[in-house]
Amino acid sequence: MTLEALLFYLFAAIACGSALAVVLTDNVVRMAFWLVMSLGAVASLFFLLEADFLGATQLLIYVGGTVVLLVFGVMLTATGPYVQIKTTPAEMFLGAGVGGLLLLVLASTVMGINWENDVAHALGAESEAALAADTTVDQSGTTGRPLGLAFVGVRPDAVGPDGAATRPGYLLPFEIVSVHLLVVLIGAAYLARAKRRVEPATDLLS
Amino acid sequence: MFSTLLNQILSDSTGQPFGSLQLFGPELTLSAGIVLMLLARLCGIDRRLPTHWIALWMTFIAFSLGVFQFVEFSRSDLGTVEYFSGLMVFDRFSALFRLGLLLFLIFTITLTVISGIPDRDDAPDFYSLLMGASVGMLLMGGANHLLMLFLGVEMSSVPSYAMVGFLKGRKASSEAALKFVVYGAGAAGVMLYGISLIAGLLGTAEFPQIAIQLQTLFAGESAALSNPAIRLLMLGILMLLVGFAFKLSVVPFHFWTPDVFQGASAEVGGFLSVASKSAAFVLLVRTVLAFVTPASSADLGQIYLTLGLGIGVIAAITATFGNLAAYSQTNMKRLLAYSTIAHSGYMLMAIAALIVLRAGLEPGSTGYDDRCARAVEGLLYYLAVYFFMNLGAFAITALIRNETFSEEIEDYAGLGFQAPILAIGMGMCLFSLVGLPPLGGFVGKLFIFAAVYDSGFVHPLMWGILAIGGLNTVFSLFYYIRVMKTMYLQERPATARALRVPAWSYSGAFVLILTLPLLLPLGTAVQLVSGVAKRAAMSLFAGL
Amino acid sequence: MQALFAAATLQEFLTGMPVPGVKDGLSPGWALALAAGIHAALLFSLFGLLPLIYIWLERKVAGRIQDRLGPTRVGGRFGWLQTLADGVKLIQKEDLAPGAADRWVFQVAPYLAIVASFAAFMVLPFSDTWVAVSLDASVFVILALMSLEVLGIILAGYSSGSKWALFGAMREAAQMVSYEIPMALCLLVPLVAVGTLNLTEIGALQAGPVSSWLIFHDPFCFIAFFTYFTVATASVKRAPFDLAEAESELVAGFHTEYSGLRWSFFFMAEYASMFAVSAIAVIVFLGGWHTGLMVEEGLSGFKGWNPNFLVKDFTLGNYLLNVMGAKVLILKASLLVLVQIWVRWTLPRLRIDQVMTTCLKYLVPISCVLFLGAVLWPLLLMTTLKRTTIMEDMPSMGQLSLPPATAAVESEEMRGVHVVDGSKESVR
Amino acid sequence: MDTVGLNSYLLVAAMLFVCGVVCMAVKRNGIGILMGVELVLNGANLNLVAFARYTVLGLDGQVMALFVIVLAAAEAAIALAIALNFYNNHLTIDVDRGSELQG
Repeated sequence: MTLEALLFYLFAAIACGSALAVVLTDNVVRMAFWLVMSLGAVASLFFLLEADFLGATQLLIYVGGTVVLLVFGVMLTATGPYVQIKTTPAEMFLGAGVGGLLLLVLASTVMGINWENDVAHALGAESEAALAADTTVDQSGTTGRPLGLAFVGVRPDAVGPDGAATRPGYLLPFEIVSVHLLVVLIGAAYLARAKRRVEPATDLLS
Repeated sequence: MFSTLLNQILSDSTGQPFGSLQLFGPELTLSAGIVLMLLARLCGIDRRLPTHWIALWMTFIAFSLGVFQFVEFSRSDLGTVEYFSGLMVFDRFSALFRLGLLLFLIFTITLTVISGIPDRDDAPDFYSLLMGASVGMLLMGGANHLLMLFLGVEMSSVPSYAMVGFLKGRKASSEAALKFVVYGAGAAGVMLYGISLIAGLLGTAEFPQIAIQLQTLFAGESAALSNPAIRLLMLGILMLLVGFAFKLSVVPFHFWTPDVFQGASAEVGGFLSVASKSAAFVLLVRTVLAFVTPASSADLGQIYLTLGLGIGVIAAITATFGNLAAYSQTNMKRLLAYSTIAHSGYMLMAIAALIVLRAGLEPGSTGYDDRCARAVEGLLYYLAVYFFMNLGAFAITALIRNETFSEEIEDYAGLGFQAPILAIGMGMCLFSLVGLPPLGGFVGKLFIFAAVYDSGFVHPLMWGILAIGGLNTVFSLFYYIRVMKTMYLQERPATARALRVPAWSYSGAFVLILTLPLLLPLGTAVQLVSGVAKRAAMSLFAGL
Repeated sequence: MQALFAAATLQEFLTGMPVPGVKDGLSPGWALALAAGIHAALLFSLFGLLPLIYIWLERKVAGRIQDRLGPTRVGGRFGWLQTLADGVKLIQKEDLAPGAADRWVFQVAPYLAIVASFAAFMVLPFSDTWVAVSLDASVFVILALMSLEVLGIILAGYSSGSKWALFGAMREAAQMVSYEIPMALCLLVPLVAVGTLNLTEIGALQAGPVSSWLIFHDPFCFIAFFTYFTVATASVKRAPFDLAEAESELVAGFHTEYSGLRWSFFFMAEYASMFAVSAIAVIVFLGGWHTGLMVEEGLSGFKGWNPNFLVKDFTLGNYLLNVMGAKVLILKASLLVLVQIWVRWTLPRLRIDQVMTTCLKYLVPISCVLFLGAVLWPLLLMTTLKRTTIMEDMPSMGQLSLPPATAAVESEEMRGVHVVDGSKESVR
Repeated sequence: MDTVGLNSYLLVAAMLFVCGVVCMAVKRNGIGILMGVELVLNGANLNLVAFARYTVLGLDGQVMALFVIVLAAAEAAIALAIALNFYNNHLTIDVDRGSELQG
């Protein structure tokens, strides 16, 4: 067993086990803890998948930001000492059954595909466009720069034979998502702040 | 490298007369409007100049830009233009949708000004959310990439969550918002998982590439369900459809709709009911056309046919459920919510017809393209009518609420004589929603049913769905009539608040402007509107 | 694996070492694991040692500032071993958990804090080639890792079942949301000047005289350093931003209920983080492991001295130079830590709303302006001086990649090709 | 067992997804459901990044995953604001406990 495989199994076990623990735990704070473990393990898997920038983003935004926000929410809305979510055994049983079935379907499908031979071959050999863009992320794992370039709309990693980019640049979503974040910020600030009432609005269409 | 990029963005580099930024003008104007409102509040300008003027003017500028583009584009005789390096697509279809949405935004802002739902302090927040959601919907209208699809859905839903909870002191409002955000986030998550499966399997996320990849991937092999790759594709598509079903409140993902519409103010309800639904339908059409291509293998066609029929059955169930559940409602907004579900069902029938028609084709042929175009045309026409009748119904509900402080149907007793303009307007909207002959809704239903009838030649099950759709129209008559009955045949209690909404007030004029177009189908307007819709629909099909 | 481990050099040495019971000696994978273990042990000893010294320093400085002597007994006149004695005492103490606590989270939380703090050391370069894991985006990664420490603190405060601890945790959460943004923005200002996110490269670019340190690169970097240092103080919960513990109001804040070893973990984490943020400041602004006195240039001929060592690519001269670099770095960082200690015993504590106002209302706009200025600065110089820096020998985007766009792409491609080839270089 | 391929990563992602879906289904607490959503999104992200590494999807997968992280953060912020608002009105965040709407 190679070191990479060993690390994969370690992090995969942590990710799956913690995810399961999130479902099985009744206490919200412990759920948050297990969620952190799971998301952290996923970040490690990102590092294993040679996506170091993404792994760091996952740690910074998800684990360090979103989960802190969630825990903050738990603390602000806790009525009792520790918020317990009671799940009846019947619900748990039903959830386990449906979830198990879903997992079975997904797993059997995913494991049934021979990616290297069937899909990659079919797509790689026969599709002109796919062939041109047949550059998986380079193995150095230094994806920060290509990602940054893709965000400003340049794709040096996917250049066709004629020198034109075969994959889209992501300038538009990169810019427009900032508008979205601004709007979300306005909305969240509105909902969270106390109502300031100066005077009732009486004048319409003034 | 960067200079070509700049060229692409600013002007033409591929010989096209439209640069990316130019095509993106309306969205940029709306975004600028959001920033302007923020700055206005920062500098205290909103004390002197009410925020709704900024919102209204920026939307109007965006609308003018949209009209300009539409005219220019129609004149240039171009089929489709991909912009922002293929992430977005511009054709008559998206141009028309953009016009409709911006016009709707103008109407909604006017309505909020008349009904005064965001007060002066909260107006910048409300209009920012409204315009932010609209930018997302505009993105949905032109999405040509799975990322843009998800981004558009998120950008339009997340501000909507906040808008539903906008009356934050109200218990019902905050409860509606919580339910909406929790279920909405879940549906978006499932949708994203589906997107990840599809993108990974096909190795691309661009809509035009998806068809090519599907063809190459399943060219040599059997594309029956025993092939795990097909199963994975179908799982992905189903999960994608879950996201759509949630946005469209299709059974069994409709459960949030009544609660959310009841908890939110009627203005927001109207926005969600019309704008969000139409954006989702437009996006669904694009997605369907990307996946279901006549060029796919015969096996795949068979699977798609089953999928289309399944969607048809679900559409029939949705319409029936919406109409049946509306019977027992006592709250007007809740009734309109169930009516929205029912109408989603009708419009989904057009989508089902589109899929069935496309899937029934022999690989490589384009024989049914005109009929497919007719299904899309029907959907567009229906959306145009739906715009007026549903917004009208919600607007009148809001106006009545402003006078009587109630949204219960029983409190509408005797309104017919006290506020005739509101009652007549409501009557026209409701009868149009039923689809009674002289009104716009009738023509819309006719177009959709015609498309469903066409698809019956591919598979007779569609005729059964058509029959259910027709029956539903009859069902729905009764609960809409109940509202009218309360308004006209019941005496207004002496203790009830009196209404004073004359026809020459702002409210009266607004109602008139909204409801008069519903009468237009009497004349040549049908041909005019359906002509525009037809050209827009045909621009989607390369064969025409 | 994409990350370049410093352990790779040692791995080469260890591969094939005879191990009883294994046929071909140590396999490369296990050799790497063993080498990584050795490096981790080295790093951990530093991680343990630095807080020991800083706590002693803190007590001495506090004593002097308050006109006392501080520790004087344990380990001689200056109380050198006071912290060690404290540590021995803490280990002996009973490990308590209050009855109202969520026992399991309560016990796990300190580990979360200390692991996050230690993880930051992994990507921190101590000298030119001395870094445990060399990542291309290491500035980003180190910020991410350090933000995890907060989670341990919040969980600790919440699970204690005490209102003081809960208050401390909530303050910490609120404080964290406010300082993270200006912190990242301030770090971006010098990064714009050098055009890389790799701490090793950033440090290497500042060789030469003091004037080549990034803090003197442009006026925005100069201000950014002080802004960063302010925010960094907040990020390690030091006075005047120590709202989470606020011993005069909240008993001891988030660690009120902790005792013994678990309590000491929080302190280890805090002092180690103080060093980490200071070290980042030193690397990004203050010339990293360079003395700034041109000593390295004078000794550069010494680098290849004694080349015939056991391990390939290892020379004693280089090693000694690295030791010197690491000492310079630790010394500089310790000076900054000393400033933090000095500030703590000088300034009064802010209120939580004042902290949030400072960070969100003032520091965020300030850092935004700094960032904007840093972006526009090269353009301004280009139009006036026809070059992107004031002085010729300053580090600039030019040294790494010029013109920015194409060269960045090319260097990326070169790097990609290089590693795909399979030649595994150790640390750059 | 020795080589870790795409299938292994997809399996982990599927596990995360299923855990998230079950979590959304069985928890009543608003924040608990949001945690389920985060798990689902992470499953999707892991899928995308794994595809980016092993298939022709390439960098596009990573780009999409990055956007998802950003969008998820935005969604969580709004959701939390709404949950706080709900709590202010109802003094609970049990989704089922809200009684105003008969849903």
